[in-house]
Amino acid sequence: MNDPGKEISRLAFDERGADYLLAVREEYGNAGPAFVAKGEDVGDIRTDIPYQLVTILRKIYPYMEDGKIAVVIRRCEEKALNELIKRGIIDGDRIIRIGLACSEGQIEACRCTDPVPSCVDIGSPGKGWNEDQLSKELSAMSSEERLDFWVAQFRKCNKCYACSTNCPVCVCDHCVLEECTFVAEKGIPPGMAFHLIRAYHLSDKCTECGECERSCPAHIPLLTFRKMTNRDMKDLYGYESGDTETVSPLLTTLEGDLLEEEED
Amino acid sequence: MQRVGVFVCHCGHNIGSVVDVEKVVEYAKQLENVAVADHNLYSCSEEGLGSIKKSIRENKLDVVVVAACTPRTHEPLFRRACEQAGVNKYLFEFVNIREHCSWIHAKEKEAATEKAKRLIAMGVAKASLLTPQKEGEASVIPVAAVIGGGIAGLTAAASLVSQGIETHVIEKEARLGGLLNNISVIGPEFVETEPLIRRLKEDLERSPQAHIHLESRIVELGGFIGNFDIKIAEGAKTTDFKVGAIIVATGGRELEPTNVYGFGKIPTVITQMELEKRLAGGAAPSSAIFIQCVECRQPGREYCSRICCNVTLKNALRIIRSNPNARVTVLHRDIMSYGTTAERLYREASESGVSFMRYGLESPPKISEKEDGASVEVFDETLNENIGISGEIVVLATPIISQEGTAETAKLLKVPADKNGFFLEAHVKLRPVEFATDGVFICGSARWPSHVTECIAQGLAAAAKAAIPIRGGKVVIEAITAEVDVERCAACGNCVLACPYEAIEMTVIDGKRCAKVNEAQCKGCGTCVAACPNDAMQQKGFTTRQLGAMIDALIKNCKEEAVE
Amino acid sequence: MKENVVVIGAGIAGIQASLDLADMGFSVHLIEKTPSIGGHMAQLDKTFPTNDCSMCILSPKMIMCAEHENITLHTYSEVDSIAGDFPRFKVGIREKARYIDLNRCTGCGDCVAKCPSKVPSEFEEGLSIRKAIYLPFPQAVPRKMTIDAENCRKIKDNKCGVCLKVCQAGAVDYDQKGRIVELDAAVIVIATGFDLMDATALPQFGYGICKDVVSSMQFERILSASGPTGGHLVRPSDDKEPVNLAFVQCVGSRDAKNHLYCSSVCCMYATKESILATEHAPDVKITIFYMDMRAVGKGFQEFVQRAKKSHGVRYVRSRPAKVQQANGDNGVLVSYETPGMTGEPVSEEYDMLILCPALLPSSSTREIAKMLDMELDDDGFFRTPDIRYPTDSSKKGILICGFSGAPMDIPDSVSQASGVAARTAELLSGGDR
Amino acid sequence: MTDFKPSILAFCCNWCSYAGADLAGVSRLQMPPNVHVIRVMCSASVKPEYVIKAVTQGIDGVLVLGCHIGDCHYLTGNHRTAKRIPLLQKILDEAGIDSRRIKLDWVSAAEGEKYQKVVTEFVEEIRRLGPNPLREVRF
Amino acid sequence: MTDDNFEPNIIAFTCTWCGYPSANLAGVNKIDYPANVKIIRVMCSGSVDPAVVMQALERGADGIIIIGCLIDNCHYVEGNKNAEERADRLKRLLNVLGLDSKRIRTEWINASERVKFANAMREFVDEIRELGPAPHIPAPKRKELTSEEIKKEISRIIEDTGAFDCVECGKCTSVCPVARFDTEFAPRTIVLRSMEGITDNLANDKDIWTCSTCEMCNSMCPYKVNYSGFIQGLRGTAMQLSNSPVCSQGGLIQSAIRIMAGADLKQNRLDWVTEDLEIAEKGDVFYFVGCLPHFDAIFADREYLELTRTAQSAVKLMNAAGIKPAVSNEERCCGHDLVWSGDEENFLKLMDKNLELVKNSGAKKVVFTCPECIRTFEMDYKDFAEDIDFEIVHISDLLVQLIDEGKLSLPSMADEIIATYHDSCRLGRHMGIYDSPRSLIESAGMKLVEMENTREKSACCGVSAWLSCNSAAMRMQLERLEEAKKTGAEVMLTFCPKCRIHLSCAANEELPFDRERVNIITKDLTVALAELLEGK
Repeated sequence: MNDPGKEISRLAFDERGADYLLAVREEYGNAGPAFVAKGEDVGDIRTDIPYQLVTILRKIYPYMEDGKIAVVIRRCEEKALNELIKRGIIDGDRIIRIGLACSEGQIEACRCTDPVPSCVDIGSPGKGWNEDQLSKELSAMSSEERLDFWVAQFRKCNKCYACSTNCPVCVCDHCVLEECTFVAEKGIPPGMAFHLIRAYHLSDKCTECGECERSCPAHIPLLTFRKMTNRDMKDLYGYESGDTETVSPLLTTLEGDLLEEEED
Repeated sequence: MQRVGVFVCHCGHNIGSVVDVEKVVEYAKQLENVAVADHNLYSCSEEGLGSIKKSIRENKLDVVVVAACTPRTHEPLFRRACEQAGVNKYLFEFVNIREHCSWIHAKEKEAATEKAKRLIAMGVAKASLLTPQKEGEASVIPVAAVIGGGIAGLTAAASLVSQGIETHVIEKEARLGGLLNNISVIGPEFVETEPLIRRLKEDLERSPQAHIHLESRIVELGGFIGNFDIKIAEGAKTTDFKVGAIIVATGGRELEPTNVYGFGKIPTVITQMELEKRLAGGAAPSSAIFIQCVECRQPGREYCSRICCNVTLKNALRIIRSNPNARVTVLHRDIMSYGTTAERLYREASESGVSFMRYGLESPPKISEKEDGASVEVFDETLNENIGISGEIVVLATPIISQEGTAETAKLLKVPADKNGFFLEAHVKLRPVEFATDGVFICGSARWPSHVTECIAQGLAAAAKAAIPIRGGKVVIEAITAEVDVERCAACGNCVLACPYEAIEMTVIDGKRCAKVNEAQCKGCGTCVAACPNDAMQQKGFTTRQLGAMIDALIKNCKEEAVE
Repeated sequence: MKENVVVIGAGIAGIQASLDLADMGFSVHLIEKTPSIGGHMAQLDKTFPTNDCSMCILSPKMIMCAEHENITLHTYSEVDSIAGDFPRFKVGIREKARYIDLNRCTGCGDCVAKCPSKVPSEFEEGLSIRKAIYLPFPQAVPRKMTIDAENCRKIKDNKCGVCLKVCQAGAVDYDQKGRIVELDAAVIVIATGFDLMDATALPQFGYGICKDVVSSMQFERILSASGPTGGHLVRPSDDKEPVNLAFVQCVGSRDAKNHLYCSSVCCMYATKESILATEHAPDVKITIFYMDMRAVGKGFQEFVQRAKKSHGVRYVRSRPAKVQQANGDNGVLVSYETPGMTGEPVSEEYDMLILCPALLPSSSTREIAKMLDMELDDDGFFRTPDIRYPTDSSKKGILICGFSGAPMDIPDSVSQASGVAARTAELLSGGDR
Repeated sequence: MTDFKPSILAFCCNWCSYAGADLAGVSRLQMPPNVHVIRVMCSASVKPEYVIKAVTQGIDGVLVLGCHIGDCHYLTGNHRTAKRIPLLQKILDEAGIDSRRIKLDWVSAAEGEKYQKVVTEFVEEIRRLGPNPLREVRF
Repeated sequence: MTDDNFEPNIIAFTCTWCGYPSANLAGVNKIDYPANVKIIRVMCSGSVDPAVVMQALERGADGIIIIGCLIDNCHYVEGNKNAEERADRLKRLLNVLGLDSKRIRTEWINASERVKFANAMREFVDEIRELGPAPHIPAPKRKELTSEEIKKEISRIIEDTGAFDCVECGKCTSVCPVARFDTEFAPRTIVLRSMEGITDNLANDKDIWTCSTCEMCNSMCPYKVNYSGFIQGLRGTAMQLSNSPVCSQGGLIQSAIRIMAGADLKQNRLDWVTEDLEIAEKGDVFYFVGCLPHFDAIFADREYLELTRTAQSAVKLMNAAGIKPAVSNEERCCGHDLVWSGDEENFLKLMDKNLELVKNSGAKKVVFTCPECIRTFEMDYKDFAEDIDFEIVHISDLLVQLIDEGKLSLPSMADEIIATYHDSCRLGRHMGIYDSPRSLIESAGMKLVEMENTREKSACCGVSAWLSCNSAAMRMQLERLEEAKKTGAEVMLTFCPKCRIHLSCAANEELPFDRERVNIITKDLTVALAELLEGK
């Protein structure tokens, strides 16, 4: 592919009438999110560095009263965006999506199972992994071993909140984990409650973009935990986050599938 | 910090005999924020309440914790006492150490005392975080609705109308009267039913206040006490109207026996209703056998349907009166003719030749068909012999069972029904004609099989209970509704979808998207609180910090215990 | 101006009627013969079928009654005269002298401790004593003392006077006189309830002859934690815990020589008392002699099944004819015919016997009926001529509820009491049908 | 170990399971004294965060008791509970906390015996599972 | 008055050891004797039951001769002595009945004295021919009742006695003195069986006869079922189905009563009237004596009973109060025992005769000492007859009235004796007379000690109408005597001759325990009061 940046800016501004473009750009040797207005120089756009642009989009969106914004989004970001649209936090019409298919290496890094965006504009679609190796091992373990594993992992956490800050779907400004209502120990590490509450909150939102794992300085395999929780959600209610219609099963009634009264 | 007063009750014997009340009071004294701890023999008595009020004033208490019986009976009583002593009635916490401790751990006094301490510690933890609340008020629409046009419903409606209250009667059949339409005379004084129903119907038809809806069913029902809106399907069209109170008088129906005693196979085996028709036509048989307790007072349907004995006595006497040398036999397991007139009916029946034979549950009568009727063989317990009797007809006294469609009505009205399908009243002894849900009342056989006189009495009672809020004009709403902390709300929309009553909507308050609760519609269930990820939604009286504190108190207690 | 309604009798029916009438906005005058409202329900320990503690569900209503701004209590008072007719009755209430200043008395009880003269307590059915100055029961409403003139040495023969000295509140006033209060009332509600038949009229049951034969109300008091034995199940003759005890039903009821009617509630309270007895004394064995086990209300059959299955209560369908003293002066010998097959006379020995006497219309029912020449039916209950109005008596404007109309249990009394409120509203809103 | 006294938290909804617990009390149904009831208006108001907080800080078992489906005083409140608690159990399981420490059940106002059965069986289950492993784990 | 071709019908009871062989020898030796004699062989003359003799007379025999061994060499030691003694008592009874005592004869003949046998026969036949025929009472006709008629009859009885009201509560059985000892008998079951229409076993139901009709059950029944009336009715119907009772004394008294009902006899009932007693043919007050003389005859072996003294005392007391009571020799048995054993037909005959008697005497008041007689007049006569216009009063009420009116004053007893009073069921529960006997005892200066079961609860003497005498009756009698003894009283007073007979019968028996426990004498209250007059 010749310079992806050009292609992206063409698609965004010329073809799809965006007023702004949000993409990852490399400047002076380090890559970061760039917010380019129409007509400005797009610069050296990198498509091989995994960066959660939807989180940035969510943060700047309230301040952009008008204008359409184009975003370079991979499949997981597209799903995260859908979750935000579904909750009315972002108005879908103002967003123009530029689909980026993940490279093999990236798919492997994220052990991603669903790497191809709905419309592929850049990059060639690769094949998703079917199973995350660690979660397979974990589910083979007995619950004591699993507990020891996670206690060991969570003991490394020093409550820097990187995971929740960078997470596209973690929308609360005042996160309940910052107070001691539920996370009792004030000290570091914050104890199991911190992570379990976060897992529960994200159970109907997380799109497995892996940003939390990537941004965790203690390298706690948070993505694995997210994947296991999402698999539970799928087993229990056949729900996968990432589309703009299905309401989270935690909020709906039992509808048809009434829990048959366990006759004891 | 809040000055908390803890009052532990002996409840006479019930708590005092299991929980060491003095030790619990000592423990409560050293709990955080507890200014004073005391105990008395009967806190719910005037003397008990008096001592609590005195202690509130003397020790200038902010919050009161009472450890006694279940809050479901005495919470209003103690809240009013706190109010009278100058403490906001919501700065009060009830700890149940009777039904949830002394009564269920009667044999483990030591463990029960420890548990009482922990429960009180949790109660005090929550009490310290309680904040004063103010009750809401709602106006009451001066209109009542009566569901069911049987004798109970008609009496209630007639009474409401004659008190000047506009009333809708909703009857699913094409004519009013319910069960009494196919019963011509009722015991024990053999009163004609037709004039009774006709007079009640005329009272209603004459009055402009009464609206009778025949062949109509409720399809939708919403709102709450004082402001119910009802949509009914009346024949083809649907009408809806708003009412302040609802009286359920859907009545009961006679059980069709299912292949027992040859019913359905032997033509001469009939039910009481069938007999009523025949007797109304004047055709009295020359001999009859009544079998009581058919398909009831047995495993599967344990209850006694209260009225079938008296119906049998009445019908037996009608047979004898119209055909003096008729031979009537009643096979029974107990004759339930309680009261004055019913017992005299029983005497008169036995004096005019009706013979009563007692059979056991394990040895029911055996029926075999004969050409001119049926013959019954029964093992008479007293004579210890099998006795054969023959009768032109065999009448099965089957019980009154719940009206069909009770489940739907219950769901519509959001009121409970027991395992037999009869509605569950608020308190079996002291609030027999009210539901736990405010503004909804119950009378007649829908609550429990009742004689006509009892249905009428309950109809009047339900009318009185419905008239109270309507005459009062306003109704007080419990202050346990949800409220949003606009600052914290991230407008994630969870609460809007979670609320069973759609009482929450997303709005914009000074530029910020956030959720808003419609206080009048919110019933205070707290579903939204649990759906809210970041504690923006709180339920008055059950805030996350209060319940969190209770959990902390338990955790702290268990840790201490583990250390011991 | 709120119309006045006079309610005579402050048992559960009178209390409920007053509360509903007051909630409807009528001004209620509740007249009670004894010093405290509550009636017989206050004497009960528990109520069937849920075994709720009776006082726990009654005292809130008593307190609401005392505090309701539309209700005026006239306790220790009787109806002196009733004149006029609906809707302008003239009611004379004779408030008997209590010799206590109600505003000052706090019910502290110091006087009771010092009072020398002991009297058998009516509330405890004679099982324990009260003093001449007394509070009928701990949860009494109003919580004020009363001096019983016949037994007070000071009032009778001008001796003693210790209660005056002891009372810090200065509430004792020996020369207080009773007074007649005249009031006009639009409607009169009669809720005079029942009296327990005196079982000494049936000597064959040994009541008053054998010490260990008690009435059901006495047994209720024995079971009650605030009762004479503090809730310990002991028998009167030697205060020992009985090993086997028996209930006899229909004593005086369903009896052509005494009262033909069935008092409706004895089957159920006997079952309740037997369940309670097994709780107080786990290894007691209980027999109930009955005619028909009339468990007709909600949850009643299950209640009886529970008594049979998990409390081991033995139900014998037979009516004992003779009760004699067993050996010495405790325990009794009960002779009855074994039901069913054998059918031979048997006499068994029981440590304690509980009689369930007939529940009669109360003496005040008769007095008021005479005063207003109202019709009574042949069992002595008020006649209710029109089936459409079960709470209307034979005189217009005079309504009845509870046991004075017919034998019934607490829920039915409460329903009728509310029914009275509806009828009052109907009568007074002119829309009478 | 025999003298392990489990500490158990129970959330009971005011209209059904709390009333069922009262009925169990009124009927004097004896049960082990390790269960501490917190009265909430509806089982749906029980935040999973409470359960996580309790379990992660040493409480041996949490019972959530609501009205039978269809009986809920607030219509479909208990439907949400019926969705949340199973997911919560799975998450805890993933983290290695035995999901049998959390139990969801329905007890109506008339089911004193069922309340006794649920409580007694749950205490036995927790006793079998042993103390909550997170008690000693010091973070 | 014998018509000339009357051939007497003679029965000869011959004992096997002497009587019968002597007859054989007479036969062998062809010594003839009149053919009227029919010989019945018995083992011993002592085994001849007086009741059999009486029934023979009733059914058609004109004379009975009992032939036993010579005195002192009876094969069974004393058989013949007993026979002699019984024959005497029987003769006395016949005399009172107005049948000539010569109709019964005993002969002691050695086995070889064949001539003596034949002569005795011939002599006896002539003598009886001289006397003429004895009155023959035909056996009562049995109406053939179909089961439908029985059912109708029984439901009529149920209707009259209110038995429909029975709620099977068991009070009657639990107080029934008979049921306590005889587990087969349960009043409730009898009522229920008839109510259920089970009447097929009525023909051979023995239970209905064991009821002592003491009406303890009536007093206890909460629904006022007249149980004894029910049994009376059932017994009447049972008799129709030839279900006859086993009577005590072998039915001797029943057949004597039937004779009184059927035959017009020249009775000598007034032998007890001594000179000092003033009685009259007619008068305002008629004293109905009852069968005291007959019982004195039958129970002559129990001298201390002295039943006729009651009659004498009654007249003495009345004379002392200035009353000359009319007493009639034509008096018949009041019929109590027949009405209670279901023989309604003969009962009505007796009733008519007695009512006729009272009407002829012009009496406005009939006085009774015997509780059974007064009960029969008060209840059964008034039930069956309409025209009863005279007042029926018991001696106790009469005496109390006389004392109140000052017409009679009884000196009180010198040394006070302790006495207890037995309420006979007929006087007490049936008639409700409890207080006058007691006030009489008190005014007589005796110290009255009440038994534990007294007044309505008074225990029964076990037998009524000579029907239910069995082991249960025996235990009842012993229990009653023991109860009386326990009160420490020296004497048990009562008005009922039957109670005294039955209680005395118990006292004679071999007792399995120390006799002292039941050793108390019974005395008739009328006699005791009369003795006061004589300063005893």
